Amino acid sequence: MSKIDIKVNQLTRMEGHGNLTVKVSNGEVEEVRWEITESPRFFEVMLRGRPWHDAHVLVSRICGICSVSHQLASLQATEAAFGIEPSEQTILLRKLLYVGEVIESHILHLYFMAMPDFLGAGSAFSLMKSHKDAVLCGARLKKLGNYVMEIVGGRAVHPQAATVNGFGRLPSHRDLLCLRGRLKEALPDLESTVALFKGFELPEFSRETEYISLTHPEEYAFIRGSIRSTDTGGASIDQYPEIANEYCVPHSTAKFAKHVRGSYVVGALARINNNFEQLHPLAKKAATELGLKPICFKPFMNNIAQVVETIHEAGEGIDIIDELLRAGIREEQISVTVRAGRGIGAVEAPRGLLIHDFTYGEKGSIVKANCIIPTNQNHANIQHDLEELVSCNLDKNEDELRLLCEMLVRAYDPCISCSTH
Amino acid sequence: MAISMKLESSLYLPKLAEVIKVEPLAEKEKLFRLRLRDGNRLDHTPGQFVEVSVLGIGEAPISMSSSPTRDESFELGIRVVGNVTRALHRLQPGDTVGIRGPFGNGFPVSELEGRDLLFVAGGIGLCPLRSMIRYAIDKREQFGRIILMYGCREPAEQLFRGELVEWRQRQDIEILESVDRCPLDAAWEGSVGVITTLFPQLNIDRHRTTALVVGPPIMYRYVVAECLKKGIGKDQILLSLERRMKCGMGFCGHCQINNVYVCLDGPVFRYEELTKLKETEV
Amino acid sequence: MRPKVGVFDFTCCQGCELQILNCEEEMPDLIAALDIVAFREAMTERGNYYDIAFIDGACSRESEIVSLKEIRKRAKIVIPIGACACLGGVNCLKNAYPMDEVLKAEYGEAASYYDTIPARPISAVIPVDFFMPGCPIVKEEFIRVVQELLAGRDPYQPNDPVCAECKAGGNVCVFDKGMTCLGPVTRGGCKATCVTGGAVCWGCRGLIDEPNIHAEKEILESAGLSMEDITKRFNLFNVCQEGVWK
Amino acid sequence: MPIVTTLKADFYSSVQNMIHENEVYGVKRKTPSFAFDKLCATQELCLDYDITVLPPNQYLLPPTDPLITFNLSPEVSIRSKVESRATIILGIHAYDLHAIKLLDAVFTGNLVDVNYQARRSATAIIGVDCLNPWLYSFAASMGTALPPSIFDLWLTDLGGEYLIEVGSSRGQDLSKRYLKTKSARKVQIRQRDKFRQDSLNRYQLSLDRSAQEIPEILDKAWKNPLWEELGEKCFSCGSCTMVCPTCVCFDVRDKITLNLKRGERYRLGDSCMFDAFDKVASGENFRPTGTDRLRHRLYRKGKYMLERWGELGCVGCGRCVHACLVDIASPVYAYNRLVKEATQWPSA
Ligand SMILES: Cc1cc2nc3c(=O)[nH]c(=O)nc-3n(C[C@H](O)[C@H](O)[C@H](O)COP(=O)(O)OP(=O)(O)OC[C@H]3O[C@@H](n4cnc5c(N)ncnc54)[C@H](O)[C@@H]3O)c2cc1C
Ligand code: SF4
Ligand code: SF4
Ligand code: SF4
Repeated sequence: MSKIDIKVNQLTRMEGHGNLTVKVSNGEVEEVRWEITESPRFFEVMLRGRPWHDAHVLVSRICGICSVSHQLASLQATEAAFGIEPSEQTILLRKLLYVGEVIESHILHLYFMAMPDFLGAGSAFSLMKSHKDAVLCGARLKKLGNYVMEIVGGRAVHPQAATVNGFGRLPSHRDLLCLRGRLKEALPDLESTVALFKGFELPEFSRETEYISLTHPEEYAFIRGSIRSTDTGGASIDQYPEIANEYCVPHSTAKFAKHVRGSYVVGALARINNNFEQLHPLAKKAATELGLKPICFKPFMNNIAQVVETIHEAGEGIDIIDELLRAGIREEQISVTVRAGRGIGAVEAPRGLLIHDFTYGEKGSIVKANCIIPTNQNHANIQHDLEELVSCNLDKNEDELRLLCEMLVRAYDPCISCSTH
Repeated sequence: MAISMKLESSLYLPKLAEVIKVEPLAEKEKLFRLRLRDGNRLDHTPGQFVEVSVLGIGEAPISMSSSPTRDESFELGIRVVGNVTRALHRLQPGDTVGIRGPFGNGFPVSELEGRDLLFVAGGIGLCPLRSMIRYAIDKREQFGRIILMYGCREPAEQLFRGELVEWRQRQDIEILESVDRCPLDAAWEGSVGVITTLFPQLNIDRHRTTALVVGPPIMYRYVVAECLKKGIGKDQILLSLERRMKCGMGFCGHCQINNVYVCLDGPVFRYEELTKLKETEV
Repeated sequence: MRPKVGVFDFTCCQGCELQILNCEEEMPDLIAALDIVAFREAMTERGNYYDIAFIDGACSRESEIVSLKEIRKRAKIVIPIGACACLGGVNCLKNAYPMDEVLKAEYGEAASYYDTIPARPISAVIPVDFFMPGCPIVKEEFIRVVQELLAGRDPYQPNDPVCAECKAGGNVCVFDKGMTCLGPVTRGGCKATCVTGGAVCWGCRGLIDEPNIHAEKEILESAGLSMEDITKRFNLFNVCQEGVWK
Repeated sequence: MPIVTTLKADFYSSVQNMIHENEVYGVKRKTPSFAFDKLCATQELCLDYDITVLPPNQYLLPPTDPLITFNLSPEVSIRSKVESRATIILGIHAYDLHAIKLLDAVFTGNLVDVNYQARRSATAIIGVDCLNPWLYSFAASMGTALPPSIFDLWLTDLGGEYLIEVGSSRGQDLSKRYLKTKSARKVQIRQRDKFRQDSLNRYQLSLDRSAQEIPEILDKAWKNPLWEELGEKCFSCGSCTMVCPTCVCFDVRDKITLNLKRGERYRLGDSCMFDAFDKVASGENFRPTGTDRLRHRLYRKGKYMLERWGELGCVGCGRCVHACLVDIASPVYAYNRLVKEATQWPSA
């Protein structure tokens, strides 16, 4: 193909607004551009002056899909600033809440955003006819994720129960038993998901880059831990500014980020690359079956990493509930003593490393806030991947190349409204 | 153990009725002729109302417009104001609606026998009154004079124009008509002005006359004052009230005025009763 | 004929669109009943004419004004969904500062690359036919509104304060637990989900038509909140209704 | 009907059996209050409580209650829908039972509401004397602190045991099936009467006149400035009516499936305190202000219901007193103020 002129205005099946431009003439790549047009909302500005008790309510609104991650990052930032250590029960419930979000978010991406590409359709709606079973399986799993968040958090989008140092409402023993049953029942659907994705042919593409995620000595890190890079090893979370190095590019309302190379990756694949050994046995088994092992430099495998993590979280969920039931759910006094200071909260959102950094004044209102969003950290790497993907696929026609590029972007499961918070 | 009973005695269960004819009355009003699917008569008293359902949209209380003296079908004159009435206006002959009732007290028909009837209708108020007017016409010999005072905003808003023509031709009905305003191009022989401007022309025997008044709430105060001026007794001025209404049976509480329920104790009230209610300033 | 439906997003977190996708159980029936011709978050296909356009998100850029006007031209019924679209929502918190300052705070030196205007609800830009508030919208309400539109009636708009459903749902009022709440002046219809879920009412559904603001201020003050606290509280979702508050 | 006793420990194990075989709604802790809820285990039951957040009416008039179902396609058909299941309400206080007596009058009087009636007749009522009344309750002065005789079983806590009065043959059956009883001794009955008498003296709120005088007081109070004074603060939030055991008003709505083939008509709780309760299509609102609505509610409680159904519309539970965030809903406060001011203001 000598001349290619791809311009995708507002990429679909993706959270947020992004454009894609690819220009090739005479077999030479002229331009490859990943552009973010999302309207910025200026959360760091909005956070100024917010009282501690509703900061997490506000930042939750950064993202409808990963509202739990934003809540937990901000709750932990506030707790760190006030020197609060939440109880074991609170941590377990937060993990459980997280199980819901990871399942919901990954399944939403896998079935409703990515799958239509593999089956040559425009949307899961249109797959209702040809692949009804798969769509319904996806819907059931998504509902399960939502159900977990409803039971633990109050509702699926912007759950309300989690507060600084505790939960405003606790699930009952009966709720948890019920939830455990639902997680167990979902195992066959998860197996079908493995089989389904095993059957999809992922584009062959690999590019060596850096993978960054949280890591924790005792667990597959989601809601706590320190930073780890496949290139440079460990770092504490307060070193995040040296890791993320955010910078602006004129064509993107979202910031880009880079570490030791020109770009790095966060997200499911980064976590698996860093913490593979800590995966739940069920998830490890699925990983083997799907041919995923660290270190994997294939961006399309992020889809597979999401399948594996979904299974990990379902398994974890059951274990967490067992632990909660063993100890018995107790009403806890939620006490908060306000003090001035700075606190950093770091979690692994479904799409990767998320950091909230709050500085509080004397009266418990925020004076300064900074949020580092997963997708921001991926933008530069998406750009670099696209450049290489285009240059090694110049034999494809325009439509094929467009689809390939779109699939690549989608594989990152970018959350653009988040990244342009 | 869940028992799900299907009780046919439920007061909330409408009967099915078929639309047999739809006739436009004015821009926002249509007349519907209906018949119960089971072939039974409704057997209502003029002044009573039914709850009409458009299934899936809701129910609305609508006065009977027809007289029980005719065949088993019945008529409802309906103005479009909201959801149920809009849905009703979409109906075609052959369509089905639900009917509960008749509800309410209606006009005290036997008490009215032998008396002169002064009907005062404002706008849509003619719909409920028509039921009594036609009843009186059908049993003409049982009543004294029949006078109809009918006020609308504009000539084009007059309802039942065909029937009005008929009634005007009859010797045994007196008709006084007014419109609030009359566009220059409209043919109009009646008075121009609010309905109360018709009263000076009115000659009645105050002892023999009962006034039956239906119209918008603001009309009542002025019309009642005129009736009183004419010397009609407080207990001989009958008014039909509109209130929000859901069940039609005194359960739902919406139509309550002090301690009376419009659906059970009304909708027809004597002015005398209303003077005792603190919440109606008629 | 199935009505053609478009779902559009502007300045927001897209949680309301996610709520639509969260109608997992009803999805087959929804798809059968509606001809969804535009829904960027979930599909690639796109149509150009809409019987119903659901709009998620506030308006905060000049380019969005243009797109909104275009949608209005192509749609019979326009329904903003969510706090951002109905009220401006949290986005309006930035309106307290001059826009160039806002840009600078976020982008520093690079501020000049970007543009932003004070955030505003959709109804401030184009006429709308109904609104479905909430942050996020309530799934059940979305389904109900669709059902009512399909059945051919104006959707029912709740106008009773959140307290009513809160009390009817058997919640212990948060004022009894030493917390404060915007429930008495906030439009219900959410089954007081935030109180039920362990928090307080933040006012995400906006004010009822005739809120007793004076009384609300009084109870917040007697619960120990300063006027500044009260304003902050109220502003979380309702900056654009600030006039009413003060 | 017999009066018996049972040891508390025995009673609680009987409750366990009752729960096994029946749908039992009992009083549970709901910090910092109590609430009726489905009982799963006997340990959840709290019979020594002061008030529940909501009255047990929800089991007789559920918040949403289907009335009819209909099919629109292929053919139009309508059926009434009545949902009821055999239920036991365990732990009801006397004032709430008085309220049920009023509901009976409303819904099973001249016109019978089958939806209510079906549930009512499927519901067994086991009550308990409230020996430690709630701070906001004024049931003693409303004459509702002792049970009307429409219960199936009635308990009084005598310390180590419950004295149980059997009130109906259904109560008799329940007692036979589940309880281990002995007949009560005279001294125990005397003890109950003393406990009851003591409890009456423990109410902190009370009417300054007898409850029977309320209608008369209200007759002279229509134009009293009190209504305005209170009404101005009203949120029109309906909280006072949502928690009230005698509030019965409802709205009716239709629901239809997405394919427009089937649907349901249901009622749901409404409130005369809502702004649009009396609004009609022409835009007229017959009680447009908080003042009008507040006055209507307190007249309904203190006069209209009595005149129509033979029972006062307020049983003095005190829930609305506490539920109202601006402290204006209290019937006892309003009626007492009117008594005080009766001489100062011209009657209407
Ligand atoms: C005894 C009786 C007899 C009647 N007889 C007749 C008759 O013969 N003919 C006739 O045409 N009408 C009659 N009516 C009036 C008729 O019942 C109403 O017009 C009808 O119920 C309107 O129903 P709807 O569903 O069409 O309107 P709705 O959709 O209920 O409402 C119509 C309008 O009312 C307003 N509205 C409704 N609910 C609310 C709310 N909650 N808050 C704010 N505004 C609201 C809206 O502005 C709306 O446009 C009678 C009424 C009564 C009580
Ligand atoms: S918690 Fe809030 S919404 Fe609920 S009753 Fe109290 S004030 Fe109203
Ligand atoms: S009016 Fe108030 S005190 Fe009286 S019964 Fe109702 S809630 Fe209880
Ligand atoms: S009286 Fe109080 S509880 Fe009742 S509606 Fe008014 S403010 Fe709400």
